[in-house]
Amino acid sequence: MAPTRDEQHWMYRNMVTSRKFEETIAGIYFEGKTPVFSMADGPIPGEMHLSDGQEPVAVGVCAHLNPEDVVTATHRPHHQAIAKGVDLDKMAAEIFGKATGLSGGRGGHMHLFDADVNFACSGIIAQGMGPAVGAALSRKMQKKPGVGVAFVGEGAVNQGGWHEAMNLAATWKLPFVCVIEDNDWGISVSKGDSTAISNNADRAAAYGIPGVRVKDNDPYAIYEAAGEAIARARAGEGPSLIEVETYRLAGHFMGDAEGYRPEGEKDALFEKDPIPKMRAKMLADGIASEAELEAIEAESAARVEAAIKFARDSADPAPEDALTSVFA
Amino acid sequence: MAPTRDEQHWMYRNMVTSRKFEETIAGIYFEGKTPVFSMADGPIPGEMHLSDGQEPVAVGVCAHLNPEDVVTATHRPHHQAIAKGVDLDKMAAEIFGKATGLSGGRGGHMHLFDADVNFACSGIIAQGMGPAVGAALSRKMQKKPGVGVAFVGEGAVNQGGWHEAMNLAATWKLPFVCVIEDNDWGISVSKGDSTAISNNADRAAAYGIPGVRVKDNDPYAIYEAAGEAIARARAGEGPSLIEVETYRLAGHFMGDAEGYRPEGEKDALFEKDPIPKMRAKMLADGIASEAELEAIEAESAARVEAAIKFARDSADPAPEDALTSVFA
Amino acid sequence: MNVPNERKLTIARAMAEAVQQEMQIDPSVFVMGEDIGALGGVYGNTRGLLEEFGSERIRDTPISETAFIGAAVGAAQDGMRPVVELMFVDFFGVCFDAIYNLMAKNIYFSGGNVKVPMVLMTSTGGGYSDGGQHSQCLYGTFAHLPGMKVVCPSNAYDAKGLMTAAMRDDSPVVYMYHKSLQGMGWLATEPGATVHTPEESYTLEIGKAKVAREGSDVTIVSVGLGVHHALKAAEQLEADGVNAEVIDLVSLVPLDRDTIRASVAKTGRLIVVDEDYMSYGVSGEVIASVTEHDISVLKAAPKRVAYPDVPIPYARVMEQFCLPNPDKIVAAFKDMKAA
Amino acid sequence: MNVPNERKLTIARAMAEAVQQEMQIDPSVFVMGEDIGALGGVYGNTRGLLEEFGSERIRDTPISETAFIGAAVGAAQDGMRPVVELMFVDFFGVCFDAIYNLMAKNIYFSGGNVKVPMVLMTSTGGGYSDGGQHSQCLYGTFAHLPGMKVVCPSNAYDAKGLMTAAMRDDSPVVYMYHKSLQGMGWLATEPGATVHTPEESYTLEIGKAKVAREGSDVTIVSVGLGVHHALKAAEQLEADGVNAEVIDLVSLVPLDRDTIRASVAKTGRLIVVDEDYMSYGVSGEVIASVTEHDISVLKAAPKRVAYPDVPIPYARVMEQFCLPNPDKIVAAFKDMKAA
Ligand SMILES: Cc1ncc(C[n+]2csc(CCOP(=O)(O)OP(=O)(O)O)c2C)c(N)n1
Ligand SMILES: Cc1ncc(C[n+]2csc(CCOP(=O)(O)OP(=O)(O)O)c2C)c(N)n1
Ligand SMILES: [Mg+2]
Ligand SMILES: [Mg+2]
Repeated sequence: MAPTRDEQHWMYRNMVTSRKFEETIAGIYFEGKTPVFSMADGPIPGEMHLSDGQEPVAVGVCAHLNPEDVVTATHRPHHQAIAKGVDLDKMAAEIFGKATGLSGGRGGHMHLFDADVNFACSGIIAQGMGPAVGAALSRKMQKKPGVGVAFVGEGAVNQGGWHEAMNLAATWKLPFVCVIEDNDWGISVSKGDSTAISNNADRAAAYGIPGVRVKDNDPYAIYEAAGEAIARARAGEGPSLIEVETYRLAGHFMGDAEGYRPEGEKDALFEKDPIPKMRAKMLADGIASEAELEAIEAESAARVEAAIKFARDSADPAPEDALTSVFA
Repeated sequence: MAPTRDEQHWMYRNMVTSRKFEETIAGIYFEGKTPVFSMADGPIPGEMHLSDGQEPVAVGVCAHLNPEDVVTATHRPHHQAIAKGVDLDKMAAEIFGKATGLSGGRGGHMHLFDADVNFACSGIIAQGMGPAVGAALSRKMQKKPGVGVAFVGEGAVNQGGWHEAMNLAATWKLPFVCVIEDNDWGISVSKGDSTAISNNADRAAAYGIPGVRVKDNDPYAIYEAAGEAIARARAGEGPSLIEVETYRLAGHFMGDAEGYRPEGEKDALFEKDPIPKMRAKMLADGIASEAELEAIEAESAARVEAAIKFARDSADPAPEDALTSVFA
Repeated sequence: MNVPNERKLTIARAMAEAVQQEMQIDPSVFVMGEDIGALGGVYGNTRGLLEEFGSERIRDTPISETAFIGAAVGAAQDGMRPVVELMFVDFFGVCFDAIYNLMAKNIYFSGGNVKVPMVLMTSTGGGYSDGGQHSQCLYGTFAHLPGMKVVCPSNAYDAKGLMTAAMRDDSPVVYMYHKSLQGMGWLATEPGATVHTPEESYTLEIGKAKVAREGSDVTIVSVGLGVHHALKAAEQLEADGVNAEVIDLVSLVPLDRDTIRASVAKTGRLIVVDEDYMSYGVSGEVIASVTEHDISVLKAAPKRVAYPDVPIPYARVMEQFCLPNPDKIVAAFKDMKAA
Repeated sequence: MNVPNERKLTIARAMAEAVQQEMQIDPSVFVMGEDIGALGGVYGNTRGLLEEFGSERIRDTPISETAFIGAAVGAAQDGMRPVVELMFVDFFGVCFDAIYNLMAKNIYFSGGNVKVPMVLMTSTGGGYSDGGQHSQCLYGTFAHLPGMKVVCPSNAYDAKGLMTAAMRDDSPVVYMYHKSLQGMGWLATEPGATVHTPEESYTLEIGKAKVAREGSDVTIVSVGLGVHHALKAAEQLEADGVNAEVIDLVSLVPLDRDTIRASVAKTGRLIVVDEDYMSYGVSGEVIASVTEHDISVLKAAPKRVAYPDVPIPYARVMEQFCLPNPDKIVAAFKDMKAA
């Protein structure tokens, strides 16, 4: 199953938007944090986990999803949020801690919640699993359409909650898909040093469900694997597991010196940057013209710029609003 | 690898001792709890989880262990404690809540600790896993002999802590063995209703280690599987997983009406009682004479009787000693 | 109390009835947990529900508390109203992230864009020699962390009304029920917990304490089983001519500080009774809530009768030595007078 | 304070030095945790150790807190002295059973037949917009549950001595270090935390509070970063002629109630400063510990400056609104005088 022309345009557009968004955020992040890097300062304080390089996973999966489908993401959620259709203005404003943000500044970049498109996050490793499985249960019980998709990192697969949720989804045959973004690192610890086997898709055997590993960050292969898994889920045939080999082009978070990376690793990764690769392929396959791609890129840049402007122009929340929205 | 004549005698002796011990405990447990069953009353208050029927697992595994090896058990620990060589007097006294008990009455039947033979328990499902893995790590780091063995129920395999510990042991190639007692029930929930696959030994694939399922509660087959796993561990080849099909002849705990069991299940189980089966086999194989078996049975009964007498005759702890031994 | 057409229920039965009635009118309510189906809950609070509602809505789970509580959060955010059971509160350590970082915080993190209408019910308490991992109360542990309401009924009337209120609340409610009040035959039940309980559905406002007994000489504040200890102590004190007021907190979050303060303002004396560990818990909070407000009303230093800061021992004599009881409350009052 | 041959260390460096020195003399000490190897700990407290001791003894783990903390318990019972790191205290919810039901209780359950000599070190605190799952203190949560000692240094001198004492203790010690005291370049560090720290190994007795500043008009009790807020408030108050005494608890378990009570007996006034959530936590416990002992010494109702009972918001203005600071302490004192 290959993505249609329109889907490829959509995928490319979202990859570019995500990359552009993060490049812009990265630039702004350092405002107020020089000459000495200080996490607390500047218009965007706190930890910042970028997803540069991992965009293919988000778009390859979300190409199959509707707003009604439920996605849970992690501490590294921007690419997924964008591909799931989270309101970019409100998302940017949230990252700036503004009153117009998705949650009025209460959440921040690790806690993006957009009920309109059923998107949520947790900053605790693997803890998006339960809620996505629960959404799948809810749909099954209500006989309503919709699948639950949890994105996790390869490091999360060694967390107990991951295992429990996989077993629950499989036992109850829920419309659920777990997508593992294997960027080979959990902060500074490599997959090889933390995981007993090299292919987490093999762990599907522990739950009697299909498991697929997608190589080399390929958006087309991701699209295909996700398409099958999501179709299976929609057809009531139960959950699936997908692991994607992807690349973290940046540090774990901004400010990470990455001293733990073997020499040359980063350079090799940059050569595999998925965005120019997809661009070249679309051109080569005649799926898009140079002009179309440039238009997509310009539109994406404009979209991001507008969102950032919205965020910058928005007011800070009232400090005392910290005390509201604790209960519904 | 078959058990030697001596080992078979040892196995039979420990099975009989465990059964006799639990039958005696079961009788005493109802003292003071009639006509209305009241858990708080009598010489043995609190929950009581018996292991009748599961003795083959304990003896088949512990036949390969020395006092220096480390075993962690669960809320259902008597058969394992006995097979591991826990002091029976002190264990009985602990169950009676006496000052002479293993921990002076602080622990009770779910918290049997005997440092002399490296035996410990936890009443929280799957939480014996970490400590057994940690003991294995300790031996590896200290270059001292000894393996860590964790016994868990089949219900525990769906607990996150189980998964984490398996991965840790496999990643670090520790001298560790996990033995699953599959009695098909976690209280009232059957394995089929809680576990996505029927054979938990298949979950070994998630950790790249050997996994074996032993059928029909067979002490000889358990002995063989455990022997291989423990030899592997001792040889520095890493952990293994064993699941044993076993039978819980009693309720989950004493007082359990077992209304959830399908009709006839219990009767069928009693016909498969492993103790008469092993007895018959030893006789048929010429491994033991009727007189030898009777002697073992009489000695076991006497041993149990002495332990119970020791427990009954011991003094209660001083109430205020509840406040001691919080810190080392 | 004698009521015409008295209809005494145990707390277990009252809880099950509240859930049953709500499930009849609200299809989004369902129950998940270990042994809540065929077994009807280890503490009887889902008995009969499987027969009426079937195994889709009365859903036995694997022993996977993180997964099913996390799933309840996801289902709650998706329009369902799950009632989940953590069989013993002591087990919170295997799944607390799903409780305090997801269930309790997702409303806030979303700025109110998602609701998390779920009930987490869990059993508390010891006194029957179940050892240190099956006898704790942990009231303070749950009440300390923001984002969840925490209730704890002392009798069947409150139990039913609180459960119905909890299921209708759009925020997460932790519903802590004490095993010794539950009315299971095999666990001695405090008779005072089994009271008249109307058949029809009703709610109790979450966050309101109750004056369980009026008095003028000392205020005894407690929750759950402790309320019954307090009432018994009050009777003993009455024989000595002392008139004790007993406050049943009913809800730990929100905490009804006004009711506590008003009572102490009247009596001038405060004893807090708590089966949870003494330090950094309920007893300290209640005392601080009174004293930070106004120390001038106090005629004597407040006292606590709480569980000492030790793990819960198995042996009966040791456990009973540690537990609060009416005699200890009376003794605390006498100390207070003597001081 | 000016010391000859002053040797100022950050807390991070002091912690690492303590571990390094102990590992040099005791082969049973080792370190386990996430990113404690090549990265040297997210908060720098294991920096340099991998190079000296290698990856067997400085052991990066999978993201499996339940497994590796549980494993530390097993290793500790087997003769090792593990130092394990829970990267952020906020993550306790995924592994608390291993902490409070195993680590904290196995000595008791065994009647003292096993020892559990391990240190669980974990970072606390907010103030840098890390959001509601990465900014908590949870002091009260840990201190409430029996069986573990809980310490929290406010400066490098104490940090080193406490760490060495913790590693030599045969009981489990939870070592909570505040991120804003740590001395990482990328997190603003309170300068008062970086103090003279002797090179040679030494221990600090666990369970003793310190008088961080002597005074006669009011006692301000705090722990960790709060001690520095208190010291700053004391300076502001001094300008108004008010002489504040500051108590640094250093250890939450055991809690040195005598030192607190002696100070309040002298000053007659008590303010507790706590970055943990207000209710059912440290602030209530300290107030109750004083008032249950003797209310006659109090000239005014005690006050608390604590984190409100809400999840921690991301936006800077909101977070700062919630956090304790010197101005709030001064205001609390003024309220107290006005009342
Ligand atoms: C339970 C828990 N443990 C540790 C952390 C700290 N932490 C944040 S991100 C991270 C690495 C996650 O690795 P992975 O799952 O592979 O995701 P990636 O960062 O590579 O996207 C860790 C350990 C956490 N947030 N939650
Ligand atoms: C984390 C946790 N959840 C639930 C329980 C309650 N519980 C005690 S025993 C048990 C069933 C265990 O089943 P299994 O692991 O198969 O062991 P078995 O009882 O069959 O020996 C349960 C759910 C517990 N002790 N710990
Ligand atoms: Mg990763
Ligand atoms: Mg079982």
